[in-house]
Amino acid sequence: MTSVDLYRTVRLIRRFEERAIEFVRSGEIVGGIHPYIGEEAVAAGVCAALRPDDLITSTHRGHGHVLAKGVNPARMFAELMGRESGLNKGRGGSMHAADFGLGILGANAIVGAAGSIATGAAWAHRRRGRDVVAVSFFGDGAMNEGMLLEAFNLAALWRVPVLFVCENNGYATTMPVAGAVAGSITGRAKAFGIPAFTIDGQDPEKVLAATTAAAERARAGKGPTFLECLTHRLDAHHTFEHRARLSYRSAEELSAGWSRDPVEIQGARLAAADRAAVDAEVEALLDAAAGIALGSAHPDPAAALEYLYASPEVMR
Amino acid sequence: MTSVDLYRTVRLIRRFEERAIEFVRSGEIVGGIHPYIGEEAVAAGVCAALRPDDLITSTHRGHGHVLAKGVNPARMFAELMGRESGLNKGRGGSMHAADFGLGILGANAIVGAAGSIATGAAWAHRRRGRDVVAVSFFGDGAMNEGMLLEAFNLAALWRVPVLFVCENNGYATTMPVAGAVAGSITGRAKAFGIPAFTIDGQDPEKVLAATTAAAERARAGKGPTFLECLTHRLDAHHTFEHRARLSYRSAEELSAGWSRDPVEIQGARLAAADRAAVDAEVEALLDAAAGIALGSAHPDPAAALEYLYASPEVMR
Amino acid sequence: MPKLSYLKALNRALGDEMAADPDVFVLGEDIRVAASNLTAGLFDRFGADRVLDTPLSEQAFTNFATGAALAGLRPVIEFQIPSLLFLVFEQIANQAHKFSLMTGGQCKVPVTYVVPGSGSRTGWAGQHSDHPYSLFAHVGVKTVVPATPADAYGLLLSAIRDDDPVVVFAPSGALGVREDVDFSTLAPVPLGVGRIARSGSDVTVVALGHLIQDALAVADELAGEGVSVEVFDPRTVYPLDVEGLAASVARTRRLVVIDDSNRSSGFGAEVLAVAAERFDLAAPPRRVTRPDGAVLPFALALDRAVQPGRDQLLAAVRGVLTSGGDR
Amino acid sequence: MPKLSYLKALNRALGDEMAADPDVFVLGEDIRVAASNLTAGLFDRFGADRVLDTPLSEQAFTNFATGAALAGLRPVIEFQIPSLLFLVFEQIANQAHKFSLMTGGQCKVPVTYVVPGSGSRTGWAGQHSDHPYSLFAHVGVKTVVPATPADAYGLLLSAIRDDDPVVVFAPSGALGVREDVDFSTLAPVPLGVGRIARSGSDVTVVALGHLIQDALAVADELAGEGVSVEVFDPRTVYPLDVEGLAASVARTRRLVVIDDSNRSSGFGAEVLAVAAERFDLAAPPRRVTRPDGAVLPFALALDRAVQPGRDQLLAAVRGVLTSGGDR
Ligand SMILES: Cc1ncc(C[n+]2csc(CCOP(=O)(O)OP(=O)(O)O)c2C)c(N)n1
Ligand SMILES: Cc1ncc(C[n+]2csc(CCOP(=O)(O)OP(=O)(O)O)c2C)c(N)n1
Ligand SMILES: [Mg+2]
Ligand SMILES: [Mg+2]
Repeated sequence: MTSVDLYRTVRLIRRFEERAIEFVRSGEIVGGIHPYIGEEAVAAGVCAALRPDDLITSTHRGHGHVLAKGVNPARMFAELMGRESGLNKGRGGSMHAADFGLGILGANAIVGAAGSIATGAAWAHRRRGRDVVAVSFFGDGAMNEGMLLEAFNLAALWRVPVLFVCENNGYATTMPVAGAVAGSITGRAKAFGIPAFTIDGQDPEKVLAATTAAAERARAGKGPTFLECLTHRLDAHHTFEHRARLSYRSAEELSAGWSRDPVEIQGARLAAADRAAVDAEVEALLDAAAGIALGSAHPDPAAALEYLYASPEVMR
Repeated sequence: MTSVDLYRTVRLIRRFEERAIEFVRSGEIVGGIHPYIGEEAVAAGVCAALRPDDLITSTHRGHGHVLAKGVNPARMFAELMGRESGLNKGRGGSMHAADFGLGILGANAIVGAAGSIATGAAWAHRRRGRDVVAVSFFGDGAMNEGMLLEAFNLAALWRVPVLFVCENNGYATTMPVAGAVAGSITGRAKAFGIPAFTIDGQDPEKVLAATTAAAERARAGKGPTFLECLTHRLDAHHTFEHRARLSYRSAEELSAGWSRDPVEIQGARLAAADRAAVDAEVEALLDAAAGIALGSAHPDPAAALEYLYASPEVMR
Repeated sequence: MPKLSYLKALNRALGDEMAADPDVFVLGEDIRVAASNLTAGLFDRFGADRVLDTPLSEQAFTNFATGAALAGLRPVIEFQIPSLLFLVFEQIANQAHKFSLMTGGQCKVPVTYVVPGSGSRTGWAGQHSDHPYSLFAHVGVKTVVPATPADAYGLLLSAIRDDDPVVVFAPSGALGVREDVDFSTLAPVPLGVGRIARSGSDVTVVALGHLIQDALAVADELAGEGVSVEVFDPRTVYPLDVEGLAASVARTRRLVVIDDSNRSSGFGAEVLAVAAERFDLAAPPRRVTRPDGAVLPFALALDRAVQPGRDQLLAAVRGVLTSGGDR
Repeated sequence: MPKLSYLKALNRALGDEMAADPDVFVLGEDIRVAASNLTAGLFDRFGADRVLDTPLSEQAFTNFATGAALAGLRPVIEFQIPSLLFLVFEQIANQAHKFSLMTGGQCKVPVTYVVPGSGSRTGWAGQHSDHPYSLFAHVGVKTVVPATPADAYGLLLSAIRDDDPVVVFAPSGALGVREDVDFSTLAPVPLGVGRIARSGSDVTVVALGHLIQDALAVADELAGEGVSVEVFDPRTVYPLDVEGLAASVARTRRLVVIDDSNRSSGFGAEVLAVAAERFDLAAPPRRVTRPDGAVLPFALALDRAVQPGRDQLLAAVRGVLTSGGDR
C-alpha cells in the first residue's frame, strides 16, 4: 500500500461524503447521513492493512469503512438513495451497508452491538482453520455500552483474531468523552488483558502501521488488539444538525480539528501533480458512480418483504 | 462492633443456612436455595460497617446479606417458606428478600442487575442531601455482565456513594473464574477510575476494616470503591446440586476452603465460654424463628396478584 | 387560541411537572442540548441534577432510574430511538415491573420511559423504525400512545404521577401535529381511558397515535359516501379501555383496528380477541397492521408499504361494511 | 419400545445434529458439565470447540453466535433461565432477525436459542418463571414450544436446520414427559405445522407445550360426560398453522385456547383474533391464560393460581359448550 493509495482512499471518502451531503440537501438521499468527514484516515489506514478476505463490521458513521474496504461507490450511492442496485438492494440505507463478498458484515445502527458479532465471525473462521482477521469499528460512545465490554472479554478469553478500533472523535452525538468515560478508553481494553494503543487517527500511515502489527499478532494466534484512534469529526453528528443548531462544541475546537485534516496530511506526502491526478481520478469515479446510482431503479414496493426470512418456506 | 458481634453474625448466618438446607430437604422450603455457607465473613464484615439507614442490594445467594443487615430471622424463614409473615409476604422467596425499612432494596435473581439499582438509589439519597451509602453485593460471575460494568461507569462519573462488593468465590455455578474473567477483577473496576482492593473475605474483621474505609470515602463525597473479597463457597451452588452431581471442583479444593472457615476464624477470637454463649443464643433465636415461621399462615391464593401494581386504580 | 404542537406539549408537561414536583428528574442521551427537543429549555431551568445527560449505557441508566425511584424520586427517561427499549427490556419488564409484587408491596417504581419519535422515521431503516408498544402491553407495563397535543400533555403528566412504570410512545408521525389549545385547560388525562375521536354509527375504527389522523381522514372520505365511521382512540394500550370500546361497538356492531404493531400477537390481536370474546358483531372484525415479523426496509416506498395506511384501512372498513350477512 | 424423556430427546437431537453437521456447535452457561442435562455427554463427544462454556455475558455471546452464523456456522445457544431472553431481546429481535432483510438477502443467521425449563419452575419465583414465547411471535422470530419427546426431538432438529433464528421453549412442566418411542422413527418435525393431539368433534382446545397434558386430561374428563374435545397442538407459535387450526374448528365450531402467556397481546389473543377474522363459530371463543401483567409470586399456591390450569380450562370449555345460542 503506497502513500498514493492511502491518499486515494482518504480523498475518495471525503469527496464521497461531500457529494452524499449534497444528495441529502437535494433530497436524493432520504433520512440523512452521519458524515465521516475528518475521520477518513482511520478507515483508510485500517483497511489498507487488511486482506480482501478479512472481515469488518461498521457503524452508523460507516461510509468510510466500507469504501476503504473496497465497495463500489456506485453501489454505495445507490444504497443511500434506496435503489435496487444498492449494496443491500436499497433495504439497508446509510446505517446498514453490507457487502459480504468483500467481508463487510454490515454496518450496525446500534452503538456497541457489532463488536461481539465481529468476534463471533472471527472465531468461526479460525475454527475452520482460516487465518482471517476481523476488525470492529466503533466510536468513543460505544465504550460505555456493556455489550461491547462483554465482547472484549470473550475475545480476550478465547484469543479471537479480532481488532477493536475505537474512533475517538471526542463526542457521542453531543456528549463529550470526558463527561461519559470514567477512567481511560485504552484502560478499559487493558483491563480485559487486551493490548491497547492510542494512535494518531488523522494520519493514515500511522494507522496503517499500527493495524498491520495488530493484524499480524491476531493471525499468529495471539488474540485481539485494541486501537484508540484520536480523530476529529469535522462535520455534523448527523445531517439533521445542519438544520438544528445544537451547541456543544466551539468554533475554535472545530478549526483546530481542521488544522489536522487527514486529506491534507496525506496529500502533503504526494507530489502536486500526483495529487492532482488522484483528485481527478476520484472525481471521475464519483461522477460515474453518482450517475449510475441516480439512473438505477427503485425497488418494487410489492417486494417490500423480500428477504425477510432466509427460510421462507415454513412461513404460511 | 466487637469481635463478639461479628462472630454472632457469622454464626447466625451459618446456622440459618444449615437449617434452611434442612427445610429444603424436608420440603418446607420449596424450590431450594443458594447456600451462603463459607462466605459469611463478607456479609458480616460489610454490614457491620454500615449504618441502619445505609442501603444494600443483594443476590441469588443473599440470605447472609440480609441477616447481617438486620432482618428478623423469623421473617426470613417465613419468606423462604412462602408464608404471609415473610419479609415479602411470601411473594419473593429466597432470591428476592427485601426489607425496605432496613435499607434492603431487595435481592435480585438476575446476575449483575442490582449494581445500577444501588447506584441510582445512592445517587437519589445524596441528591436529597443525605449521607447514605449503598452497597451492592455480587459474585465473580457478575463481573462479566455488561450492565454491571456500565454501572461502574455511572458511579465513577457521578461520584456516587456506592460500594461494589464482589464476592469472588472462585466459581459462577460451575465456571471457574479463570475461564470466565480475562484480565483481573480489580483491574476492571480500576479501569473506570474506581479504587479497588482485594481482601481476605474469610476474615470478618478485615472485611469490616476495608468497608469502613470505603464507606467513609463515599460519605465524604469521594465516590465509589470496589472490594474484591476472596472467599469460598463451601456448599452447593444451589441445593439442586445436592442431588445432581456436577463435577467441577475437587475434594482437595473444597477441604482447603474449609481450612479457612470464617466461623472458626472469628470464633477463635473469642473465649470459649463467650463463644458457647453466642452459639446458644443463636440457637435459641433460630429455634424461635423457625417455630414462628412454621406456625405462620400461607397467603391466600385469591390474593395472588395483590401488589402487582402500586397504582392499581387505573387497571380495569 | 394559541397553537400547541405535540412535541411542545410533551416538553411543556415535563417542565410543568418538574416545576411542580422536585422529585421529578429526567435522564437520557443528549438531553442537555435537547437534541430531540423533548427537554428544550429544561437544563437551563432545572440544572444538571434534574436534567442528567447520560453516557451510552442504556441498561445501567434504566436500572439507575429504578434505584432512584426506589429511593423516592420520579425519574423520566428519554430514549432516543425505539429499539433502545429492546436493549432495556429486561430492566423494564423483569426489574422495574416486578418490584412491587415481588417485595410484597414494600415499594414502588414510578419511572416514565418516553420515546419521542417512535415507529418509522423516514429513512432511518430497520433498526430505528420499531413500534414495540404491544410488547409492553404483553408484559403488563402500562403503556400510552397519545394522538393529540392535549393528550400528549395530559398522558405524560399522568404517566409521571403514576406509581408504576409507564412507557410513553410519541410516534414520529404525531410529533408535528398542532392543535388550538387554551393552555389553561391542559390537564392530566387518566391512564386507561379512551376517547371518541369522531362519533359515528356504522363502524368503529380503533386507532392510536399518528394513525388517528389516518382514521379521521378515512372517516371523512367515507362520510362523503354516506358511511358514518366512529373513531375510537384508546390512548392507553395497556390497560385497554374495554368498556369504552364496548360502548362504541355496541352502537356500531362493526370493528376495524389500525395498528402500527406487527400483526401477530400485537395490539390489534388483543382488540380482536376482546371482540371475539365479548362483542356481538354483525361482521368479522379486521385488523390493519404491519405484516408479521416486519422489518422496515430503507427505501421509502418499501418502508411505506410495510406500514398500515389509509388505503388498507379504507379497504378493511369497506370489507366489514359489506360482509357479515352470514352472521 | 424404549421410553424417551422430553429432556433426553432434546439432548439426543442436539447430539445427532452435531454429529451430522460439523457446523453445529452449542454455547451457553454451565453446558460443559451439563447442569441442565441438555448437553449431557456432548463435551466428551465433541470437545471444547463445539461445546463452548461461556462467561455470564449473555448479550455478547448472543451476538457472538450471530457473527458465527454470518460466517457459516449453525450455533445453538442454551439459556439457563427464560428471563435471559429479555436480556438479549435486542440481540435476537433487532440483530439476528433483521440481518437478512436489511442486507438485501446477502446473509442468513441460523441460530437456535433453547430454553430448557421455560415457564414456572416450582419455587423459583418472579424473575425465573416467565414464558415469553408470545414476544418472539410478535417480533416475527420463529418460535416453537414442543409438547412431546418426539416433537422435542423433531422440532429442535428443524430449528437447527432452519436458516433463520428460531427460539425453542422447552417448558419445565414438559421436561419430564416420557413416551414410548421407536428411535428409528425419530425425525425432523417441520416448523409451522400443528398436529391433532386428540380428535374430537364438539370443541377445539388449542394448547402448547406442557399444557397439552392439561388439555388431554380435561378432554378425558369431559369424554366421561359425553363431550368430545379435539386438542390441537400448533407446536409452532410463530408461524402459526392457521390452516390446521381452521380445519379443526371447521369441524367443531367451538374454540378455547389455553396459553401460558400473559393474557394481553399474547398467543391466546392471536388465536382468538384469527378466529374472529376467519372462523364461523357457534359460540364466543375463550382463552385461559396467565393474567395481564402476571408476575409469578413465590408461594406455591400463589404461583399455581397465576398459571392457567385444568379447572379454568374445564370451566372455559363448559362455557363455550353452553353459550352461543344467540349467534
Ligand atoms: C445503543 C444505542 N444507543 C444510542 C443510539 C443513538 N445514537 C446513535 S449514534 C450515537 C452517538 C455515538 O457516539 P460514538 O460511539 O462516539 O460514535 P460517533 O457518532 O462519534 O462516530 C447515539 C447516541 C444508538 N444508535 N444505539
Ligand atoms: C444474567 C443472569 N445470567 C445467568 C443466571 C443464572 N445464574 C444464577 S446464579 C449464576 C452464577 C453466578 O455466579 P457468581 O456471580 O459468581 O455468584 P455465586 O453464585 O458464585 O455467588 C448463574 C449463571 C442469572 N440468574 N442471571
Ligand atoms: Mg464519537
Ligand atoms: Mg461466584
